[in-house]
Amino acid sequence: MLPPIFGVLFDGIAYGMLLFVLSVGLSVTLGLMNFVNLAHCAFAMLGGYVTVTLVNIFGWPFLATLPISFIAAAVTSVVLERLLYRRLYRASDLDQVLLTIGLAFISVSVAAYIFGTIQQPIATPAALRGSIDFFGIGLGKYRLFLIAVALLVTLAMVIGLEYTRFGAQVRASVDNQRMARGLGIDVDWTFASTFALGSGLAGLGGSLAIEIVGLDPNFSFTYLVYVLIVVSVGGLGSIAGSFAAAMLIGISDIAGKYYVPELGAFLIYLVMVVVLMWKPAGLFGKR
Amino acid sequence: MSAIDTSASAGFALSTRGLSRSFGSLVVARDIELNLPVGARYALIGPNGAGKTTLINLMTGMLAPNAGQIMLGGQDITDLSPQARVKLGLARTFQINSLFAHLNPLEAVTLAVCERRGISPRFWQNIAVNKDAIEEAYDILVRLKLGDCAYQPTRELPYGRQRLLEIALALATKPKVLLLDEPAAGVPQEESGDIFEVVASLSNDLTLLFIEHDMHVVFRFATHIIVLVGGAVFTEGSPAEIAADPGVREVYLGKRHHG
Amino acid sequence: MKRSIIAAAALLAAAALPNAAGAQGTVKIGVISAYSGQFADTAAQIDNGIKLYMKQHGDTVAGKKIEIIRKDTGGPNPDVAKRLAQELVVRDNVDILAGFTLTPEALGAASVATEAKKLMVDMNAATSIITERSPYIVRVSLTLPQIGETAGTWMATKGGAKKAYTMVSDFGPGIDAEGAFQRAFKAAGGEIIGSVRMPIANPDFSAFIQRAKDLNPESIFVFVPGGAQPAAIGKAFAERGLDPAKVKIMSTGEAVDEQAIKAMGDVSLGRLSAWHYDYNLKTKNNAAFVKAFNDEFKRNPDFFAVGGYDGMHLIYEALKKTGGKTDGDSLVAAAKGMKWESPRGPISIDPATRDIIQTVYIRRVEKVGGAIVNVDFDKVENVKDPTHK
Amino acid sequence: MANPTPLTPQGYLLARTDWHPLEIMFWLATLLPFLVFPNYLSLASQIAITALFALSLDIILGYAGVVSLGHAAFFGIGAYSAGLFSKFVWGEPFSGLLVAATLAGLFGYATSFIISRFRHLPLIMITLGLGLLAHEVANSAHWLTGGSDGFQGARTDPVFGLFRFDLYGKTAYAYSLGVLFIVFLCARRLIHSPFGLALRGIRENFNRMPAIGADSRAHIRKAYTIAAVIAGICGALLTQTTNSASLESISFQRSADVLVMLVLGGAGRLYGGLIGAAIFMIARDQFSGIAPQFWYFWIGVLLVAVVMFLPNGILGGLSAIVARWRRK
Repeated sequence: MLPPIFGVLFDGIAYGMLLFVLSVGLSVTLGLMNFVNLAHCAFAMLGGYVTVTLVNIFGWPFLATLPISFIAAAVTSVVLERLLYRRLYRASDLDQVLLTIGLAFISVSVAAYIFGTIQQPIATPAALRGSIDFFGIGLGKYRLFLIAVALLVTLAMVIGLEYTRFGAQVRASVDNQRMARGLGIDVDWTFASTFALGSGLAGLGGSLAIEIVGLDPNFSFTYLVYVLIVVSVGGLGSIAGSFAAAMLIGISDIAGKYYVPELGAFLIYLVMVVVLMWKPAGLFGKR
Repeated sequence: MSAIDTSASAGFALSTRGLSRSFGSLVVARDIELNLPVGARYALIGPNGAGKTTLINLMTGMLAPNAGQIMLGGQDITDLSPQARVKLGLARTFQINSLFAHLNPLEAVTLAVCERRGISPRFWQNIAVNKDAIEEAYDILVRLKLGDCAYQPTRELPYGRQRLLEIALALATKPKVLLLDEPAAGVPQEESGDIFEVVASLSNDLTLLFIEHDMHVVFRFATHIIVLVGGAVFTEGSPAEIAADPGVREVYLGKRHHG
Repeated sequence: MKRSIIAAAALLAAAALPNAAGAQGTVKIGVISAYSGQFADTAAQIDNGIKLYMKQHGDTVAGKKIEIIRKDTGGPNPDVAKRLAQELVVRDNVDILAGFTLTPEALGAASVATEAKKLMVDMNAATSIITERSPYIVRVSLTLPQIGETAGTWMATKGGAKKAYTMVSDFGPGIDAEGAFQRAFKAAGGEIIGSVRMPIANPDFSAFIQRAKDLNPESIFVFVPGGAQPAAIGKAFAERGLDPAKVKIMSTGEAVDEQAIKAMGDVSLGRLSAWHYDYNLKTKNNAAFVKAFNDEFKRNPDFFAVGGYDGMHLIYEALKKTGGKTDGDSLVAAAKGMKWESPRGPISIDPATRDIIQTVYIRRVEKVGGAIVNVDFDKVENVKDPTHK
Repeated sequence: MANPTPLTPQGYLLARTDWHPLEIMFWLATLLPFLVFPNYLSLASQIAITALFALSLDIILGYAGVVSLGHAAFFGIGAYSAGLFSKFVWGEPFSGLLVAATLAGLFGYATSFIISRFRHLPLIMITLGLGLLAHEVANSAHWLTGGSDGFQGARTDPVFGLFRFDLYGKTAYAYSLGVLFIVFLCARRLIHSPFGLALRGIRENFNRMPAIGADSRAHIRKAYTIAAVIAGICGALLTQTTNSASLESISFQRSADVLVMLVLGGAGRLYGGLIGAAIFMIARDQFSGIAPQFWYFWIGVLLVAVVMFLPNGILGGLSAIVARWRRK
């Protein structure tokens, strides 16, 4: 028999994994384009609403909606990237912050207009409900699924960025834009497709999140804070950093609540400030 | 190579001891030993990528050395912050203009004068009451032939004027040693003379080290030339000695077209 | 230039001045709620209740036309609520203040009600102290001690649990509920073996639940605000292996509201709660109310909606009694002791405290014909707030 | 901008501190609500407070280039300390302002040592983190602040012992406007001081400052402390004029809103924050009257439009138009 804290830790890890899927896209786009996208969670919310609509209105199975939410978020993001974001790549942090906060505001209102302010319920497939007994602690099946998806995403991203031609182009563009252009890499295209990838992952994260944290029009802002914490603690542009930070936040949140509940939600902010004091560029940051 | 007694650094305005810096395996400064006597007019030359600007960055504290020391008037300043070095009298200009785009020259130079005089923390005082500081700033501008555009925003000034403002900002700190990083970079040939006229007219107490590519200018204004190659001092000597040095011809003068 | 600015200002002023002409024949009700932000759905449901009542009973009462002016606080902002109340009184000349999604809003506006002598109808905010803050406040919703005490007494007696653990959100309503449950549970012979107050913004509950489980309680009392948390904590109970069949999980109504149990699914079965309203309640008026509500808004009413609905009933009946007189003293006098049959059953306004007296139902989550609903199986009638002196 | 009569350099700088007729008109216009909008005085009072808050952000953002997403921390500290002071010591408003300003300033000074180490994105993140931390502290100190139920028990005495805070908000507006004007005068002096010039230098070219011997971090620490003091005064004003304080006063929402207002009006222009705050608050008041649920939609659209078409805010756009018109 394992002591109960292991069960709690497992939950924390699964929660961290969810944060990772939600935030890794932002981390990559920030690192690549140096663009502060505070509307990132609006894409996550979009993914969430796509899933909810397909499941509850069109009767799709939950799993089948996941790729759709990825695509929907990715496509929407490319449209916005071409129309708005692109013009601000060279603008100040402040302008980027303001534009994207504006988009996040709009997303909240639009979601409230279309779907109402109500909390969206979702039925996950029976196979993902309940828990498995593992040496006396219950491991939630959905959380196991979450961990599996997050690991797959990590694997796919590492392989994609390390071993493919696209990955090489992305890395070259991150290292030195001017040189990448000189080598004939279409940096604009690389940016747009990376942006789509990052937002698509956010959309996927939004769909996955409904079961754990629910979905309402305020999602754009509620989870933005957590995502920003993960990204800044992990270091911009670092997949490993986001992964480590998401785990750190997930586990310290859980462990803090278990051992010192009085500290409440305090702990993760404290972790963030301490990490940034120690390493301003984040755990795995280069700059 | 001329032998220099490195033990007596106290007599020099600025000197370095074994100054080294590398980025990974790339060595940008290797064991650099320099001595600038008071009132000297030294030129620092070398091919592109020789580490000239890096050396200025090391001396002014914008880049930390891996090893070595920097002495200003005999005082070890290696661990001081850039602004503390400026306060002790070590100023520089930048190869690429680093100005205050939306301030006008009068404001920019007054800012530098206020910093030197220690009045910039005064948040309760109207700046205009500091008559001495403002007039000092204006005098510097007039001396650098910028008096007629003192009230024009910096970003609207012609490029040559902006290069002069670079020097004016450095002079406002009342330096003992001034490091000029290609003061005439990017300025048309006919205007670069003006800039060096100004440089030449600076007080004789001021110790000068300038980076310059134009050999005519170097030979005209420098009393001493240091040749830097691959992050190390290749040779140094009087203009005549350098001009006659076949090694310098080979590594530097021969391929001067980089510009 | 200057002249044109003054002219423009004068024009604006003319547009902004209260419409004095129509004031004679209208009663203006200023509704202050958190229409935007995290609590937007609460405000929307209260508003639906108000709209339905006005649709059913017409917008004229005692010869006067009812006009609603809505103001958004954006969340628990007492300063905004106070300003909006002031503006409603001085700018829009409202006769009655109503709404109040959240306690801070009600507390912020209370002093305005006192100073302006206006009836203030609390349609939701549930912290006990609210009605004590102004003699012009009447509450038609609920108070958390009302629910908490009933739950505590029931659990220690009919519920048969002797050891309980309490988990509440760390803010006024949660602390109110915690205090009332613990007092009543101990008074009825039970023992509180532990308690935890959880941060209000809290996405993951498993650590708190594990703490509770470590102590092996017979019953757990839960209070979390409505929204995303009820479903999250419900699922976390199941994942940490707390089976409602073995440990009696008692809560207030928010934790097992319609969306929450829908999202939880079967793991919610067996959850207990003490509450004053549910769309599944079998009272005299409820079926018709639920049907009308569904026809109008395509969703089920909840306790927010019924708060708005009953609040309007109180205003209409009070106006009828005063014959259209709208001063606060007459309206409060008319409201005191008022009794009526609400969709939630018989309710009345305590003449001493101006607070609601109502039946509290004990419910269990069950599957009825394939749908998961709260089924009431016990009740305590005429429950007052136990904390008012 | 060519001057027909040649000025001495000192005369030139002195002339720049002169009051422009538009400025005088602006301040005269702030008196209009008493006459023209007597029913809007409590809104006007909150606009004045918010405008002052935007002004305090302008000092660090518009003049020193320090972007903060956690400025509400100081507003909240001021709000709560004024409330606590009035509850436990006495209700005289001016001493309350002083206490709030001092406490907010102390916290500002302490955190300025952290802030001044960062620039750009890490700075945005660290200010966000500190702001959230402050919010969480206020939330968990339920016994002191009332947590999310809001602070209870603030009582403010009449101003000068004579003017009670009335239902119409007459006293509240006069008091807030008075404080706004006095602090504005100080801020105006500050930006025309040697220190203000140094701040503009930091904004224009942070990297050049050390090369002219300036200790930018010391300047930023001082500016941050001053901004915190002003923000604390704003918080105290809100508490005193409404006799309430809440977590909202220290929330991320408030930090974000004030940033939006400042940029909307135009940062680094002293009046930008004031005008931005007025437009934002009036728009909110009007939109939330029409469709309360969706007013943030319009704010969002406005933001996107400002960033895309008016990069220097409304005042920046206006002055560009005026400049173009003059050139013709």
